[in-house]
Amino acid sequence: MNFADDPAEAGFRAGLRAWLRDHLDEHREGTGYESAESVERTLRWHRALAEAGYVGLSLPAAYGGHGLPDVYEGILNEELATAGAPASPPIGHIAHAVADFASEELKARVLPGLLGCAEVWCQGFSEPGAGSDLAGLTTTATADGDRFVVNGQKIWTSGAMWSDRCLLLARTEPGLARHRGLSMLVVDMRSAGVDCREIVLASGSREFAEVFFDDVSVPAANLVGERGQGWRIAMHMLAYERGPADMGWVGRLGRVLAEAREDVRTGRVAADAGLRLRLAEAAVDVEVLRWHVARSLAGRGGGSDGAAGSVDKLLTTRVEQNLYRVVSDLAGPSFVLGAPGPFADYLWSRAQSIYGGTQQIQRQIVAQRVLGLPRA
Amino acid sequence: MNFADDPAEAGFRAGLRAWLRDHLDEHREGTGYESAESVERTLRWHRALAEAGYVGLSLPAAYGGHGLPDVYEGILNEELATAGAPASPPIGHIAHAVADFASEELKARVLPGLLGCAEVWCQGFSEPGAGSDLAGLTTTATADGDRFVVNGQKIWTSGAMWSDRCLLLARTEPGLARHRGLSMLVVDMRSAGVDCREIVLASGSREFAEVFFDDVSVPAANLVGERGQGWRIAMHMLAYERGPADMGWVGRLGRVLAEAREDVRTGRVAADAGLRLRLAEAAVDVEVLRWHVARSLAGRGGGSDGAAGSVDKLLTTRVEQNLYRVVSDLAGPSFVLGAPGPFADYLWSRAQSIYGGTQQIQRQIVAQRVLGLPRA
Amino acid sequence: MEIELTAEQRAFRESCGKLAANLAARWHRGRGPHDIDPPTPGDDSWSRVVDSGWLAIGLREENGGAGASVVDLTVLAERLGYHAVPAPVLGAVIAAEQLQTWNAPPGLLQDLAEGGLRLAPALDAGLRTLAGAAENSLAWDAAGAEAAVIPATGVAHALGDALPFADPTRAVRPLGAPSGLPAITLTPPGEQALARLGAFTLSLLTADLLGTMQAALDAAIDHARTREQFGAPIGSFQAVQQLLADGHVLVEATRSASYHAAWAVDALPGAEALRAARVAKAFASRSAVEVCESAVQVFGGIGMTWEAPAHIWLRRAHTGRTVFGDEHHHQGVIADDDPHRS
Amino acid sequence: MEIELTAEQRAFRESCGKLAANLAARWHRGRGPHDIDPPTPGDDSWSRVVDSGWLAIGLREENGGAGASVVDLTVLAERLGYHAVPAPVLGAVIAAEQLQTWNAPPGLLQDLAEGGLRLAPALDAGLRTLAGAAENSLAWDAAGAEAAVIPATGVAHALGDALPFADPTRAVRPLGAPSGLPAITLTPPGEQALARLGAFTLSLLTADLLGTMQAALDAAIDHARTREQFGAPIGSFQAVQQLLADGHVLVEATRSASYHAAWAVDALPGAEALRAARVAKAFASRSAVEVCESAVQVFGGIGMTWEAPAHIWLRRAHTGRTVFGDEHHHQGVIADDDPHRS
Repeated sequence: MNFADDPAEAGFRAGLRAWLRDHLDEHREGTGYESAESVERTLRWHRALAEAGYVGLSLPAAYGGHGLPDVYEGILNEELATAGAPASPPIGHIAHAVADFASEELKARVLPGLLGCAEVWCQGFSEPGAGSDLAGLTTTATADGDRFVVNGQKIWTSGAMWSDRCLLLARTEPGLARHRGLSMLVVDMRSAGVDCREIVLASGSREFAEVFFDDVSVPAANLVGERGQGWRIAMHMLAYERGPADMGWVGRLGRVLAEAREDVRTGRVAADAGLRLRLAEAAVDVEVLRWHVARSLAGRGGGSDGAAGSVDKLLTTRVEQNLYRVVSDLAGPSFVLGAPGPFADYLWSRAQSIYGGTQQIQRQIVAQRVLGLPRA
Repeated sequence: MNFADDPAEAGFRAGLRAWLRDHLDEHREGTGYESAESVERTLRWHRALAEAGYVGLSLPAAYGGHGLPDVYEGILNEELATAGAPASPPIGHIAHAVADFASEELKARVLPGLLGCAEVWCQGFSEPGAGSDLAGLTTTATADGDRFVVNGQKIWTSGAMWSDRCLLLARTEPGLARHRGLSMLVVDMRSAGVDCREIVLASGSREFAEVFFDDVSVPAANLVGERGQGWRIAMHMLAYERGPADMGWVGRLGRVLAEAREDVRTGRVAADAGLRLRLAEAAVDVEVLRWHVARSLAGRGGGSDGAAGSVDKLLTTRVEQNLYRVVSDLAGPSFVLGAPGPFADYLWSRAQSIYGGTQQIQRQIVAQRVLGLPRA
Repeated sequence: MEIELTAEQRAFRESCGKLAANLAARWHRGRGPHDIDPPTPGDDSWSRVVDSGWLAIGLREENGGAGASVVDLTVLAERLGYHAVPAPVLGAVIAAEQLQTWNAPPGLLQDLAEGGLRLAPALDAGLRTLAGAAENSLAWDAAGAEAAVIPATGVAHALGDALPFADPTRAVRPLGAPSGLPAITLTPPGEQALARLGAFTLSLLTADLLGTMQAALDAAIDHARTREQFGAPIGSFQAVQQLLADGHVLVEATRSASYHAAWAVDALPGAEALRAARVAKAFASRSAVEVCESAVQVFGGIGMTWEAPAHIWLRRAHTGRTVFGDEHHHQGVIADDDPHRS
Repeated sequence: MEIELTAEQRAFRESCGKLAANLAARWHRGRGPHDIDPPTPGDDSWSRVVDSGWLAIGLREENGGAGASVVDLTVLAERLGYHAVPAPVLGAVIAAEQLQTWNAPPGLLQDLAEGGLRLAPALDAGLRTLAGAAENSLAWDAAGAEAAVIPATGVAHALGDALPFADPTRAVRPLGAPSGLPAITLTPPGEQALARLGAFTLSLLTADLLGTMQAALDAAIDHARTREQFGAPIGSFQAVQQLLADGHVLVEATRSASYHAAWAVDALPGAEALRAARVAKAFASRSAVEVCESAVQVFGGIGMTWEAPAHIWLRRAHTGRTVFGDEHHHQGVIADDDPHRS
């Protein structure tokens, strides 16, 4: 049992901290998706990270990665969040899908651009009629000689407006039911027939879009893995989507908590005894979450099953939503009055029990796949 | 809109208070089901109430009742609880089943003993295999000339060990599925083939029993209503089981709350600011529950549908379980150390989300019958 | 006991609902936070409000009102909340009630009742109570208002631009210099009358929250009936049913508390009415947020978008919770009501 | 980072589980509260405990122990909790660790390690911390113990009859007059060593709670798989699945916290380890009660009866939560760690 870094991990962490000390100031303006300028800042940050060797940590070196265990991705995300730096590019799961399933030709063609952050990628999974029920998606990619013709609509596509490529999950085998008929394709977002429509969130965020595909032609060589293998690849990606990102999330919550405690400590915010106790309760939650996420991450070799990820997601959501309840009560009237940041953060905390599969679905996954309870 | 008593209600309440002032002392030892003596005390209390005209308030005068609206039953239960008196006999719903469905002959034969508390009745509904799913019960009452022959087993039968009669829900029509095949019978508990086995609760309570029926002969004249009408009568009873009793429950919670506040006020119990705020939160809950139950009770003519009762039950459970959480934290170590009363009360609060239909089933009833959500 | 709306109150509820829906439909919340209509009603909308008598009914007859009960007023407030009406009706009604309590001249109150003079109530900087002085105080529900009066001085203050506020249906504006209005001669009310004013205000806010949560729940139920996932309406899944059933329980309990508080303002001494109103406002504040959060959850991803109405209810629940004190504030007062040693 | 049990620890866990199950099976909780076996182990059970080395492993080698890690000890404590073992192993281990921390003579510690001398730890009257004086103090997990030592005086006190306690698997007994044992010469430890002792104690209690909640959850899952209502196992209903899934989340999070706290006792300075242990004990205290309550809910009516084991877990969760401080106590300390102005 060892919750501390081993020497190699400690060295990596120290190097990263030094790099942040030297370079973070150049990116103080932060990142975002509200405007062309903020997107440009985001890309500049991603490229700086890639250049410094902090992108694709857990990807094989042969494709531009660094061949390190997942825990390094976790350390990266935790340190960035703790330092208040912008997040790392969320491409680990996409890169793993391509690296672990695509042909050598496709890998050689697209991975350098992805891992070097020269190209921006998005992920086209959810559809208006297929949210929690992803296997019910209806976007089709019809085989037609040496190409597929894509028709349909995706939603909640993060960064779609600014993306060069999309990893698309679509129905290629109309004869096969639900998840058996799906395949994964790399689609050039500049192709004719691709159209994006911005989604503005209640919080004001403009990161998401709907993407419409109208007879979009995709070379057959852009198929990732085999036809009908889409669901398996998507599940494989889930394992890479959570763990390391969770460490970043914990870092972020830790920062929110530390700021709140500092506000109370300095008297910047008036907190009665009841609030101070609730803040201590939230502090307990966040610390437990940290050790739990570390255990999840350290305990898995390469990848883990998605159901364990559902446990972590449920815990994270519970901890986060409780934390924001306390933080908003601490803020008092300035939670609703004045700068909209606190309320937007709170709205985002409410989205955590929805995005990536609702809390209800996550609990069902845990009950059926981990606890072995029978299906209805 | 008038939350206050009208003159007749106020007069009834004043008379009851005066009666309690004069008679409560004779019953200070309280009631119970732990021993023959405590049962004797319970019966003495019930008979004193009946003699004073406080039993069967909402039953027709023709059968020994008092022909008053339900709200009077509520006032009775509230005043008893507030005064710290033992509860009234829980027979209103049984009496209504008999009064509203039985033949004149059966009513004349059994109602005076029931309403005069000369005879003790119990209710035989739940079975080991049919708790939340009451319609799945398997106890049979097979028609055989001018009698039924009962075989099967009931559970959670309150007071069964001390009862003279049982209102039994049993399957009389083996050809008909689930709730369509049930009928209601009055069974003499002294009959040959009736056997009781005490159930000891985790809280130490010995009120409940399992009841075994082995070829028990019941006269056909003891059928309440018609064959196959059992489910309808049971649902009719539900309406009388909750409302007025809820007022008693609110009174009891109000007393628990008042004692806790007095403990804090006098410093008998040390409460930090956090606990005092949680106690105030519980006080808000209990007051809202009181007005809600009053509204439910005043708003219905004679009887209400069971689904509205589920709303009240869910609210009561929520309020009660939160109150006991606070009260147990206030008690500190004496919650687990010393006299077992506080822990037993807490265990009882946990039973509230189970007895009479689990919280999960109550929510489903509300969702489907009140909100009109589709069945799975 | 007689705990339900009368036939007249039910009819009034229906007519209020019609106009409230109409007012809400004339307002557009835009395509995002960068593109919001201000909550200020157009002239046409405002004259409909005035013609409906909403601003007058609560005032006493000698002040140009109809002397309606507070229960009647909460019937109106509930419908305003249900339709998330942006017109500042509650603000105007509360400002008028405050001035009536401070014994303002009938002529002024008639002006308010007729909508000729548009005032908003002034609250302290924490939006918790009616302000005792102009400094740092804020006018709430002040879209289109000309001024806010500080009763202690009788001075009407001009109002600054609306501050950023989580709820786009209501404007909060800082008090500025004295406006051009002449100072008003007021007489301080007694303690019980002040308590009654507090109870009045909290009862209206409670009813607004009740309407808000009912609207969110109704919409979530509709969505659950029609939205399909896994080949069935999501409302047929037990997990969704459990959430919505709990929401319904909270709505009905809040309704009971709201009726009781409103009845108490007219039926009980001021201090008792204020206590009843604190209980109701505390319960409604926590319940409205919980129910609106559940509604957002049932809506799923779509509920997080600006174009879905779910966030408007959630915003109104949060701001209605904060204004005139949230549950922690009122529960704190209730806790302090018991003298204690520890 | 390397956050899992080693192969040796997993093997130790299995052997602990076997003996714990055996010990639990030898105890009968009776047919009701009027009819309970005392938790005192019979001679045969106690010699099995002694032979297993459970009382010795945690002590340093010079004191007759095996110098096992605290992680090893929590592996044991988790299994004791899982099987709700009534034998007072934790009490004996904590009493020995306290005396070792106070630099008791090796001979005495060897006696404890070999089970010849049976001591229990003395706590204050609120069962929150190790007692500083004999007055009003209580020995916990003291079934069959001869005495409890107050380190500040070195005096071993005789123990009175067990007090009524919600948990029938553990005895709480008041300290009485000095027992016949000779006074022990002790040297007060430094601050860090005292903090480490606190962390040690809380880590063991956390692991006991972890085992308790895991046992309740496992039993509820089994019940949900087999109990049928409405023609299907109740575990196939989404509402039941949601409850159990949340329970599993809390169990796994508690396990992570428990591992971390136990690791910290040996790896971090005392004050840091104590903080980690407070976090773990606070989280385990609330989570154990929540999970055991959910388990009772899933068991339904049967879970409320004395004959079902559900209430034993719920009782052990509540008493384990209280002993050495519940979540409110530890969160209060954590809140006070931040100096503050308000």
